[in-house]
Amino acid sequence: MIEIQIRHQIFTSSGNKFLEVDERISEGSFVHVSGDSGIGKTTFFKVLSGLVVPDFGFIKLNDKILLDTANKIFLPPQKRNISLMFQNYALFPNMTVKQNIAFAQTEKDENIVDELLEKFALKTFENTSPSKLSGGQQQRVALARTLAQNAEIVLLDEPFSAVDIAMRKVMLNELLEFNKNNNSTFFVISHSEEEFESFSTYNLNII
Amino acid sequence: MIEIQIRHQIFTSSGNKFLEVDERISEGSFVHVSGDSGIGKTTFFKVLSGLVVPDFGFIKLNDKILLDTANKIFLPPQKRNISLMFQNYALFPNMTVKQNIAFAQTEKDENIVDELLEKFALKTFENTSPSKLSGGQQQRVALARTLAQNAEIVLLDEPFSAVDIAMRKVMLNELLEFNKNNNSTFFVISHSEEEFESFSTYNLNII
Amino acid sequence: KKKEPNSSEKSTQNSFISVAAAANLRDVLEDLKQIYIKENPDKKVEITFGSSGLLVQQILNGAPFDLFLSADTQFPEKLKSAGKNYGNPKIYAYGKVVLWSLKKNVSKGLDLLQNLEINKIAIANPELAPYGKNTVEALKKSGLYSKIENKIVWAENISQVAQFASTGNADVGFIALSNAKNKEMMRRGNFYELSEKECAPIAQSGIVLKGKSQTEAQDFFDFINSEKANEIWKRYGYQTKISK
Amino acid sequence: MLDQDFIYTLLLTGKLALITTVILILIGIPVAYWLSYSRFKLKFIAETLISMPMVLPPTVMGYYLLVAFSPENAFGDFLQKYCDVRLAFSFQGIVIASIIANLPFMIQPLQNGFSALNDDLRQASYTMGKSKIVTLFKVLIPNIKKSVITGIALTFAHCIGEFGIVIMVGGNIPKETRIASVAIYDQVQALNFEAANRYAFVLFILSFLILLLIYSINRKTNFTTFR
Amino acid sequence: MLDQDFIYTLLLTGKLALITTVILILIGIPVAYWLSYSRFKLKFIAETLISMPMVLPPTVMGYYLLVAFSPENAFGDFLQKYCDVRLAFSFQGIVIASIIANLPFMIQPLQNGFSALNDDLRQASYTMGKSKIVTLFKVLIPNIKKSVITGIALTFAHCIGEFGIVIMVGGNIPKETRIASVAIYDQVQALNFEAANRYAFVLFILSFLILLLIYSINRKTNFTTFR
Ligand SMILES: Nc1ncnc2c1ncn2[C@@H]1O[C@H](COP(=O)(O)OP(=O)(O)OP(=O)(O)O)[C@@H](O)[C@H]1O
Ligand SMILES: Nc1ncnc2c1ncn2[C@@H]1O[C@H](COP(=O)(O)OP(=O)(O)OP(=O)(O)O)[C@@H](O)[C@H]1O
Ligand SMILES: [Mg+2]
Ligand SMILES: [Mg+2]
Repeated sequence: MIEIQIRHQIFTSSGNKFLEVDERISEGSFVHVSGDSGIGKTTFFKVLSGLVVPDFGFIKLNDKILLDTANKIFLPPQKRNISLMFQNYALFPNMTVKQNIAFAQTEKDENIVDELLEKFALKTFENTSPSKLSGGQQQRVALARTLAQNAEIVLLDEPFSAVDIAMRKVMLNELLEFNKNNNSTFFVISHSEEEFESFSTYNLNII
Repeated sequence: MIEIQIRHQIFTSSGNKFLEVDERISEGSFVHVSGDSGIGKTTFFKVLSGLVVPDFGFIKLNDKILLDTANKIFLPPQKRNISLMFQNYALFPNMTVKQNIAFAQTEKDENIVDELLEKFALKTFENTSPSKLSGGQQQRVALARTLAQNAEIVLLDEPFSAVDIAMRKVMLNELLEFNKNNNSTFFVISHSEEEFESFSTYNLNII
Repeated sequence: KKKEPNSSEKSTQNSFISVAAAANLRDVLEDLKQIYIKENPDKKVEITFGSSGLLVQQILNGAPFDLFLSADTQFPEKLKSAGKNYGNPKIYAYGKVVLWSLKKNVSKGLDLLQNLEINKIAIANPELAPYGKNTVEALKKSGLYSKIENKIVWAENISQVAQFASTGNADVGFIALSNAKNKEMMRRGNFYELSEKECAPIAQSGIVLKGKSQTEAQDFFDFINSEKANEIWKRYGYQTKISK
Repeated sequence: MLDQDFIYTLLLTGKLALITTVILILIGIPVAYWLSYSRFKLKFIAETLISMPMVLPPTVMGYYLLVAFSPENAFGDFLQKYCDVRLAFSFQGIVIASIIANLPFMIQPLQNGFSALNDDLRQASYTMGKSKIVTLFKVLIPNIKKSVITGIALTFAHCIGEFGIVIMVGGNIPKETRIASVAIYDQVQALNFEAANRYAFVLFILSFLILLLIYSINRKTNFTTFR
Repeated sequence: MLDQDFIYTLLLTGKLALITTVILILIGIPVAYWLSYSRFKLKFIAETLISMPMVLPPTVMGYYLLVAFSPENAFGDFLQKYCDVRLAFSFQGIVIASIIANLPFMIQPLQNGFSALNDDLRQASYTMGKSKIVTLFKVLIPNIKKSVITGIALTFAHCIGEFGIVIMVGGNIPKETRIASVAIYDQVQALNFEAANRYAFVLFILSFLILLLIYSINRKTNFTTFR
């Protein structure tokens, strides 16, 4: 069970507003996160992963308290076992595609890296610098890297925005399979609601 | 009439390949550019705007030759009057949202800037640095900036990938209106084909 | 006082004398200059201090100096052979070498150097500084040199020796009597003056250089060598004559 | 506490540092721009050459400049005869010496700044029809502000402290080439340690305040949310 | 063409430059890291202080170090009594002097590099469970390679040429503290121009080659497609 309570002031198009989330989500869920542009979806992810400390927050993953602002508990990002795919990918320019993916692994396993490269049609680029890839290719590397981390909670910030429809299907299936096999919880921000309706087990609409 | 002939070697997932385009497009068209991820759509835009010199290329806009590799004619980007919205936005961090938009104008007109800010729901952020905006907000700034330039040819590289469906409609309508009023030619890369089918006057599928 | 002539005016205004002098002459020359100016209110004297070697470089490359006062006798000869001179080199003073220490009592003389408590002995580089050269010769003559050779630290010039010794980094140092008579050096430590027999005094010569103010420079140089100036030289630890 | 002479000396030092820094910005920006954006294969040789003024002892570097400026020499002679400038022992001379000595301190940070900048910004500006000059001043330079400040601070500070090359080329002429570092050096040489301390203290405090001002321009921190 | 003495001198110079550069990287990286990522409001004061060794003439700076190292002084006395090190006139002493003199040349470029880096990279590495140390060495430093190279080159070059502070602290003891720049300076002082030229030429060429090597690591150009 994942318990999330957040209250954090942000500045949006309609002035100051509170990003408020209060949810209990069972482990292994596939959560579709939606909401208007600028409403605080990315901020929500950054709070979950520990990159932003909210004004008030309580996050509990099973018995582990990740955040409890009232009691000044703050687990740093390194200790949360939550992976995050950045909206702008944040690929490491000093590493090749393959190294980027391998770097994310907590337990090194080259087979898994190869498998991911294969599935996301990145094999040809494995030794290329991510800065030399097209937008969609970079997005696939970022997704593969996030999955390679094999974290308990996986946060994906618009993972399909730059890929074509065929590839999107492939990636989505990959996610679902991963979700099932590893019993990890997925939170996915996406603007194409329809796509997710069929299989998301939970809808989190931020308003 | 816009005449485009390009042949340029690129490196894709399936090895080396030629990006080949040979089209004649009438002015004022709304061209939907599609194609697989990594096929060369962004490269095609960079060739049009003069940021990449192709192995072979001939581009003519009415009577003006923009590029003719055979005769070593190469009009630099500054002289082409083609605006380009970058896939990663390329907003200027040293300028506010408003300054970014105003900078693109060839003829300064603050009213137009204000209008764009209003239409894209950016008014609240006009004095904010783009680095402090959400992904979707940044994308809207980038689009507003590209329109503000009021160029003969407008190239938009996935302009709606990060915004929600409601905002997407607003932006699309804005584009169409602009396209009609200014008789400028639009090339738009997008993965959501359906959205464009109804009103694009031309489909350019890169293979 | 308000309007100082700049370099272009110098050539036209003949009462302006530009002197290049070895750095260790600073205090004594400032004094001599004051007296000279009091007697000749129409004259202007401007002194640039520096290491003799560097000043010679500058003169050889066209520096607009009228008089050069060296810390040795070789450099003025060099200028003469380069044809930069107006007059001939002339010895204006002799310097004496002293053994100086911040903490150790040096009144007993050179024998102290063999003492085990003395670890570092600062001496000016004999290839560059005449004081260093004469010091080394003196130490060799007394037979001490080979015994203390490994304790020596070489400095660029006697000023640096004084800095090494006065900060206590070198236990003792060989400097000029004129250095030792400096107010701050007097306050800090004690010194032993080497007799003429122990160490030959260092002849320092000067030379008037060719130029628009050569006659005025000669006048100032004559003043420096005059009886009247003798007193001042002595006060600052220089001799004007030596026993032959 | 300070004599009039030393105040003149400080003013001269400030003038030298200011002029050198300003001229070096004017030289440094185009050179660094070229080093960053040119596709010339051998530009790492140019980068190396720019650092070379540093490897020679400043006085020795100064000596070579002195020889070059000497009226005994073709170049110095030409300057004196036809342009009526005498570089050795003049303020112009020490400005030139100081520019050469400080070349790497301005150019290196600027070049680093340009190179670290995402090239898309430059390209975006070009597609907006902006010339290279407009792009340089409105887009590139404002985005490497930190590098510009580093370049200014390093050049300024080094200009204040480095006197070897200046003393060699300029001698030590009051109000013309006698800068504060030379005056302090003189006092130390003459074993007037108290005067040297006093001068050094004043120079130190003044430089500290000026550098503080330069760096404080840059103060705002970029990392607001993340702890 | 070169006497044995000068070869020893060159070797000693190389040793000093190498040791200084290595130690300064070890000091510079954590300091620059702190300056870039700390949210301490007054860190611009620290930035200013780091530049301060530059504003005092090197010889004068050296004089103050002599005072600090003196056995008459608490610090120097402590070192001599309890650690049996005497800093003045020793190789250790000139290494320390040289580190202080070169502090800004290493730290400033590194700090610039860190600051220019997109902070997302650091954050991404943290969410992957990587510690700050791993992030520093695997993500941050490799991405500011250009800044590291600039820092190394500036430090190295300045270390070769700057002798004022070294000579002051170390004297001029063959094989112990006599570095090449001092030897050249001495030759110029003694008006041995030919020897000075010969030495300077050799030093210049060797430094040029080393710097060329350092800069060539950085050679690959980032702008391939755009003309
Ligand atoms: N800077 C670069 N240097 C070298 N190769 C590049 C560079 N940018 C892109 N490429 C390669 O050129 C090919 C075409 O890239 P391009 O960005 O044009 O694709 P695209 O059609 O825009 O793809 P997407 O939909 O993923 O953005 C890609 O396979 C990519 O690997
Ligand atoms: N680095 C930042 N500093 C200050 N404010 C920020 C920063 N990033 C985002 N914001 C503000 O916080 C609000 C929420 O941003 P967030 O990125 O969480 O939105 P989002 O829901 O992810 O939007 P989008 O769908 O457009 O990506 C926005 O209104 C934005 O202006
Ligand atoms: Mg977002
Ligand atoms: Mg693309």
